[in-house]
Amino acid sequence: MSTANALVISDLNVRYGHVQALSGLSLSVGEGEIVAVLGNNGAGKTTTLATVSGVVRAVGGRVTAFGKDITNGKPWDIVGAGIVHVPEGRRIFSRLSVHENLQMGGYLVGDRAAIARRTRRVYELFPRLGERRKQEGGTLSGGEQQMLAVGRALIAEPRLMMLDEPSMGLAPLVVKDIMGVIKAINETGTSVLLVEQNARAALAIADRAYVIETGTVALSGRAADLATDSRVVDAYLGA
Amino acid sequence: MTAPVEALLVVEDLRLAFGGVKAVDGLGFRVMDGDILSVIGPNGAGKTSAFNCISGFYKPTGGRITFLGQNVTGMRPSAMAARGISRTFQNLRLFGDLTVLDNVRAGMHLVIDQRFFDAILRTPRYRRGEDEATEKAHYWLDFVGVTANRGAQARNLPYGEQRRVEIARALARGPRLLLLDEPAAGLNHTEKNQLLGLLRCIGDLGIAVVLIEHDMGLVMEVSHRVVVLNFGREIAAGSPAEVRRDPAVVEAYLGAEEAS
Amino acid sequence: ASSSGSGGAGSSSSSGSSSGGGSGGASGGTITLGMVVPLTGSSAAIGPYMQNGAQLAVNEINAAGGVLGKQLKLDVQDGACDAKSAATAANKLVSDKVTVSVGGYCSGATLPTLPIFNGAGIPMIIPAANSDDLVNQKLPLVFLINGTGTQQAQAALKFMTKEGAKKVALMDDNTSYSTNITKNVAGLMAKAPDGPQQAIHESVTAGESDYSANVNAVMKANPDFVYWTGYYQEGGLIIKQLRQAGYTGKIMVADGSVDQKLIQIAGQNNAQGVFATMTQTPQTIPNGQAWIDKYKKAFHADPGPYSTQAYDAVRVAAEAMKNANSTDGKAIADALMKIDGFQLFSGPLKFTPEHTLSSGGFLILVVKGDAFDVQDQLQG
Amino acid sequence: MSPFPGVPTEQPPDSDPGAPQPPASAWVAGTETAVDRLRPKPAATGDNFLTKALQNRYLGWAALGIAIIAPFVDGSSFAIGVMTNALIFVMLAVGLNIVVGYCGLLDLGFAAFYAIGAYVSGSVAKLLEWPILATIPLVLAAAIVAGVVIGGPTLRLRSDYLAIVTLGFGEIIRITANNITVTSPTQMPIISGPSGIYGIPSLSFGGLDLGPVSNPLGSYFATLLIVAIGVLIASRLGRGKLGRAWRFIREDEDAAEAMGIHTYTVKLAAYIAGAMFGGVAGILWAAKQTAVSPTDFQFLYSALILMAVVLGGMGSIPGVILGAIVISALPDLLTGAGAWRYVIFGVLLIVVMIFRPQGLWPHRAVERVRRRLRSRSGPYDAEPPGSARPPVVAP
Amino acid sequence: MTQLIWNGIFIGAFYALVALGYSMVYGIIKLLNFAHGDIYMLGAFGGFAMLTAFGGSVAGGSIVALLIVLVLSMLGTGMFGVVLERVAYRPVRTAPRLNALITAVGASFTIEYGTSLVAGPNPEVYPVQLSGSALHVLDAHINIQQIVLVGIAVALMIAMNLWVLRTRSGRAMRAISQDPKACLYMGVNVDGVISWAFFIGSALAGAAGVMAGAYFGTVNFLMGFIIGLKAFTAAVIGGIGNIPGAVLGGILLGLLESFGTAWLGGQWRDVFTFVVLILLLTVRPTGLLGERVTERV
Ligand SMILES: Nc1ncnc2c1ncn2[C@@H]1O[C@H](COP(=O)(O)OP(=O)(O)OP(=O)(O)O)[C@@H](O)[C@H]1O
Ligand SMILES: Nc1ncnc2c1ncn2[C@@H]1O[C@H](COP(=O)(O)OP(=O)(O)OP(=O)(O)O)[C@@H](O)[C@H]1O
Ligand SMILES: [Mg+2]
Ligand SMILES: [Mg+2]
Repeated sequence: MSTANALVISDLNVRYGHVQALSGLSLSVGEGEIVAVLGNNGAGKTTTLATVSGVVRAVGGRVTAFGKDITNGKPWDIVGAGIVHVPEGRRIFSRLSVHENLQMGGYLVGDRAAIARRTRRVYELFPRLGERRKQEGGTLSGGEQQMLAVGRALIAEPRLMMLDEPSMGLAPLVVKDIMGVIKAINETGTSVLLVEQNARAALAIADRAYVIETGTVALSGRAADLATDSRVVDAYLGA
Repeated sequence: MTAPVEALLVVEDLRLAFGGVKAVDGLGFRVMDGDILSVIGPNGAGKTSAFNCISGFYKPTGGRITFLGQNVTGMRPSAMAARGISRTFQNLRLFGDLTVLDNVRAGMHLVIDQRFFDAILRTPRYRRGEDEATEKAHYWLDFVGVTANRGAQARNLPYGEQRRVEIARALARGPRLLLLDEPAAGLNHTEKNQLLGLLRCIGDLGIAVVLIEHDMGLVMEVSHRVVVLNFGREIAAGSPAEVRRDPAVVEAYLGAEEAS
Repeated sequence: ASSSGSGGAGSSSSSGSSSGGGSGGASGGTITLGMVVPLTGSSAAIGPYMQNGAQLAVNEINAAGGVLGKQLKLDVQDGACDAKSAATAANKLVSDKVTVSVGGYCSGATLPTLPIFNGAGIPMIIPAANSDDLVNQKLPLVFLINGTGTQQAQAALKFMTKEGAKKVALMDDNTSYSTNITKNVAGLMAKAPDGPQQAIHESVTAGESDYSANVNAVMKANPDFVYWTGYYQEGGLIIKQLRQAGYTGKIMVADGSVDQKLIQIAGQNNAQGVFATMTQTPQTIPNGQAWIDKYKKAFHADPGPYSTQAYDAVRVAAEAMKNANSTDGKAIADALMKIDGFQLFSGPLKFTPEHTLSSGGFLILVVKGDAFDVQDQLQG
Repeated sequence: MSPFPGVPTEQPPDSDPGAPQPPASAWVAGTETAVDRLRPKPAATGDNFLTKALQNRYLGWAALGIAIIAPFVDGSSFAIGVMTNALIFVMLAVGLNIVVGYCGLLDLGFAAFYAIGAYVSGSVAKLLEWPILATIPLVLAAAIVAGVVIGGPTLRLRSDYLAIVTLGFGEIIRITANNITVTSPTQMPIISGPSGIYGIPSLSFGGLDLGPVSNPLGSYFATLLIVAIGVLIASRLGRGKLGRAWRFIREDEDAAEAMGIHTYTVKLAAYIAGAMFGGVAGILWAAKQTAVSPTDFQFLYSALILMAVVLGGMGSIPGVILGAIVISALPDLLTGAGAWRYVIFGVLLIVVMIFRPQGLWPHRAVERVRRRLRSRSGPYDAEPPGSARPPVVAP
Repeated sequence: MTQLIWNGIFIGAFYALVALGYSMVYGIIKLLNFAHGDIYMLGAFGGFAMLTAFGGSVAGGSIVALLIVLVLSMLGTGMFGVVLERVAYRPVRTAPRLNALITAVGASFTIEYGTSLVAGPNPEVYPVQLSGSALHVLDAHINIQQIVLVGIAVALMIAMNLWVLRTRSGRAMRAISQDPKACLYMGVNVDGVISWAFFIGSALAGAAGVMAGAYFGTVNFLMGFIIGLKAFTAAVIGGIGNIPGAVLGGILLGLLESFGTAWLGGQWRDVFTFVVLILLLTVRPTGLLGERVTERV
């Protein structure tokens, strides 16, 4: 494992009005690593990713990506720096076709040929999308939309990919596929920060993992260790 | 071909096409009183679409839906609801700006006995109706275990609580048949367990439940019967144990791992 | 019904009234004249012309010692050519205890002010609105010193007949001022079957730029005379577009269109020879230029539509008060009825029993070069 | 046994009825849906003094008290005129609030109903020499018909398309009014095209003259009485079953439909109810002005009424009343400012919308949870209240 | 008949030009921009001010001068639109939609009466006017400058449509209209793109204003009001948010007015148009080209 860090979050504080969503959260993703983040509803997982993306403002702390301080940077600059976020709830452009949705993923990629190549690869990865390339995103089934959301992020060929609950609403087989895809992407050198409710699936592919509770890291360690930690098993995996 | 009397819902040869896409393609199944039936299948198999037909949101392009012995094919959603079909949505559809209590009162729209002038004149019937609605709303919220402030706006509730409110809202109508579309999505392990208990309780009330779900743990635990769809058609049906062993299901949906 | 300010303990006094509480607003050495004119809204351009005209008369009368030993004062409120604003403005003037109202421009906005002034015992001398509807209700204190629609229509028909018009296209902008004239012309023409006849009656929507559809409809009817009774802005456009569409017949406009801008908008070429039905203006009477110069000197602007009528309204009000030797509304109204031969721009004043001018004093102007010139005094 | 193992079915004892219930599990901490995060949030409703004061239930009576005392503070005809205008505008805004605020239907042609009310009452009262209040039943009937005619075919449209249809309807009514001339059998002009109707009788009641000029106080109080009744009805309508159904539709039409609400009928009901308020406001207007003309009902007025609703706070009766008073009285009071008046007015609108997006006096979003009406036990020990089984509407 | 059609097309081209910007702004942030017509008016006044400042010197080479003025006015109104968005609309972007509508009405008042304060309430006459000879085509009077104006409108329409459908930023605009937040995750500079949309929409309105001033010859501070409503109507007829729809809607509206006047007389014209519009919408609830929204539940 390389020593350089793709992402370092230190002592992050975020609040929504009166609600303190993150309080002193710190975590890091090494280059080439898959890091899983687990946590209850409302623990602050989504907020963490959104703050890295620059969509939510931090009131304290620092976010560093590939050695550069990106705290409260402009979202487009952050995407430009190679950090791509597959948001919670998929956020497909409902009136754009599947194909156009994928093109949007390559918004900051100047090279048309590269976009075309990567789009083809996404269609190979998710043949269902290939069949539906003309269909409007909003009319896809829940699972199809999730595939599209992941596919869209792939077009940008990010250096760091952050996924927020990518397995939500997916059939078991597809969960397996998606996890496989994430692993595969990772193997091409992309670092991954993976937020999941499906802890079992996430821990299976992750190198390390964090458990977040009420806006701060409660547990962290190697994925394999956490998968057998009794606290994690009780709360997130079940017997 | 006549349906046995006990069948609450009979779906026969249901078809729904969007342009070229055949979302539902000759689906048939039936739900008995007190049944907990799970509908599973790959993404895009047509599960939600079938629900939408049954609850009246889509007009089927073919086939027949019989509820309580009556042909209800193609009726509008409110008519379906009036006949006793309640549903929840795959993506939460709470009335976010309104209070939790109001959300549940929405479910009681058909039950509250109140006329136009009752509200204006504040008649005793109005007061009685309102009090009863509040009381029932609390009852159902207790039933599903909502612990948050019920006077608060629904959107300010945690996700899991919102899921429960949505179920309470659907129950408040006093349905004969409850359609739940992926109620466990986004819930964590503990919450899923709680949901499991809730589903059983609903079954105990004598309300038939049809459940779309991708979480096999939940499906296997709670369902009496399972119907498996692919490409808008049934590819298998039976008890959870039977379905889980069915090679077609394993291949199309579960994968070798889940089946074991 | 003249219980003005019955609940009026502590009225909200403003610009107009001074603090002393004498009856009829004639206290503290001033008599206040009220004026509701549009200062905002679609007719915002007209208000200042009228205000200045009235102010000029006030200045002159005050310089000559005022009325009944008191100075005149003008209280102008914005009616915005809108019923709600106009009613509010009228109420404001009533609260300000004005003695006479010398305003009123859009008929629609003026109608609801009539009962307010009349009920408060304040005589109205309406300078600019001309719809017959204003005097239809026969309110005792309401007087009109502008020629009425009927009178203008008569003048128009007289001139059309003179010009040998056969087929007349009537065009209005669907406001009450404008339709009042066209409807009257149409009625008169129907009664005289051997005179000019109506070929088409076309209404346009004010405030637009393109009237080619209306022009086209008019052209279809193949008229030899077009009479436009709306305002100058649309009038200019219509003249231009008529000519562009190849219309070669005669065109006449009503008093609301008599403005230099009409010629500019239509283009001098197109406007040449356009007639207008109009009351006397400074340009058409002897020593009129002197009046224009006075106006220019006082306000550094040219007089515009209804400047003269507003000027006259103030003078008539002063004259009536002087004759009545009172500021009581009823007395002023009686004095108004008795006036005979007081010289206005439009000629000697004499009210009919309907409270309108006995003679409208209309004449015909024609566009020559970049200005209107007298074509026909229509005497006899 | 509890439906959710691990969560006690018994709520914490309700010793403190009004208080928010203490979180029972860790995830109460979350306050937002995981799905839809882009929706605008109301500002945190801190329970500060002002908020509490504004939610006092006696406030309505206080407002009525102020309205009753006001003419004795300034009884000039100007002040009474401005106040009467404001009252009529309140009636309009409260009516439009049913359509826009409660039900969420964008209506840009509300002045049409105002016009119908004014024209029907004005012409009938003038022609038949009826007291103008006697035309109320006729006006209500006309408003209902108009509401059905325009709402019937178009209420299925989505918001902006509905907006243009209503705008068009408003213009159709205005232009038609502009183009019609009606004369009585005795040759008295009743409706005179662009000049509209004049000589309309003022308010009167059983021989009591309530004209704005002859009896300004009487006219004001009569208007106040009618508007107050209207406000009361509108606010009560907003609370019952129908009022809730409107709000459900505004929030999410599909979900409302799934609850068994026949959304189309309920929307039509909102439209008709709004129309009736507009119609009655028209009567008051005709009686106050004694002369109405088509220009009184231009698009601008529809826009102004809508502004009153939004500015005050959609769906909030006190807010809408405040908004109506501001929108109606502000231009009247700014008359001294000349052409600046609309510049000031425009800038004020923008500023309020930016700094107070939910309106001057927004609808209270939260509900006070009152003491339970009956003692309650776990769902499994007791039947659902009121019925042996969950009630099912017989098919 | 030919004349009726041509008249309709000609005025329709103006409506279309204004509707284009209207639809574009609507398309991206769902704002019914009631101030759009006033930007048209500002364009006309801007042109008037410049031509007056140049004085009579331009009277001779008027076409060139007009073109320069046109471009400058477009720049000016475009910038104005950007500033307006920044100051008045951006702060209410996340508020309920009606807020933005009210803000727009407020902006409209402010612009109209601000102009009236600066330039006076009187109509002004354009110092340079287009004048050309009339052609007779199939029985209709057609001016050269009419053809030029229609040509410009059509060219702008085609360019815009291509731009929105084919280019990256056009696609971004459509994406923003559906989910601005998701666009942030794609790396789209959302504020920037919205500013662009306002720039282009306002520039088009400004262009229409100058052309109207030069062709019709007169400008006044309320001239934007009616055309703003017409543009809104046109945009809706065509399917609001849809670029070719706006043009089609504009032309159709022009034709409806032309025929309505011919058949029923000018005073019933708008009744005719609106009745047809309402009938049309009951049959096609999303306008001529507006796609039907199949919303999933
Ligand atoms: N309005 C529509 N227009 C076009 N195609 C549609 C529409 N609605 C659904 N579909 C298609 O119909 C198919 C069935 O969709 P449906 O939502 O019923 O799937 P599902 O079984 O619920 O899947 P998931 O488990 O992913 O939610 C999908 O391929 C979807 O793309
Ligand atoms: N826009 C917002 N306004 C107010 N509070 C918010 C907002 N977004 C999130 N929160 C609050 O911030 C906290 C963290 O929320 P976040 O969405 O990050 O949790 P999460 O771990 O992603 O939960 P989930 O598993 O439900 O997705 C929660 O308490 C949530 O209620
Ligand atoms: Mg989350
Ligand atoms: Mg589904």
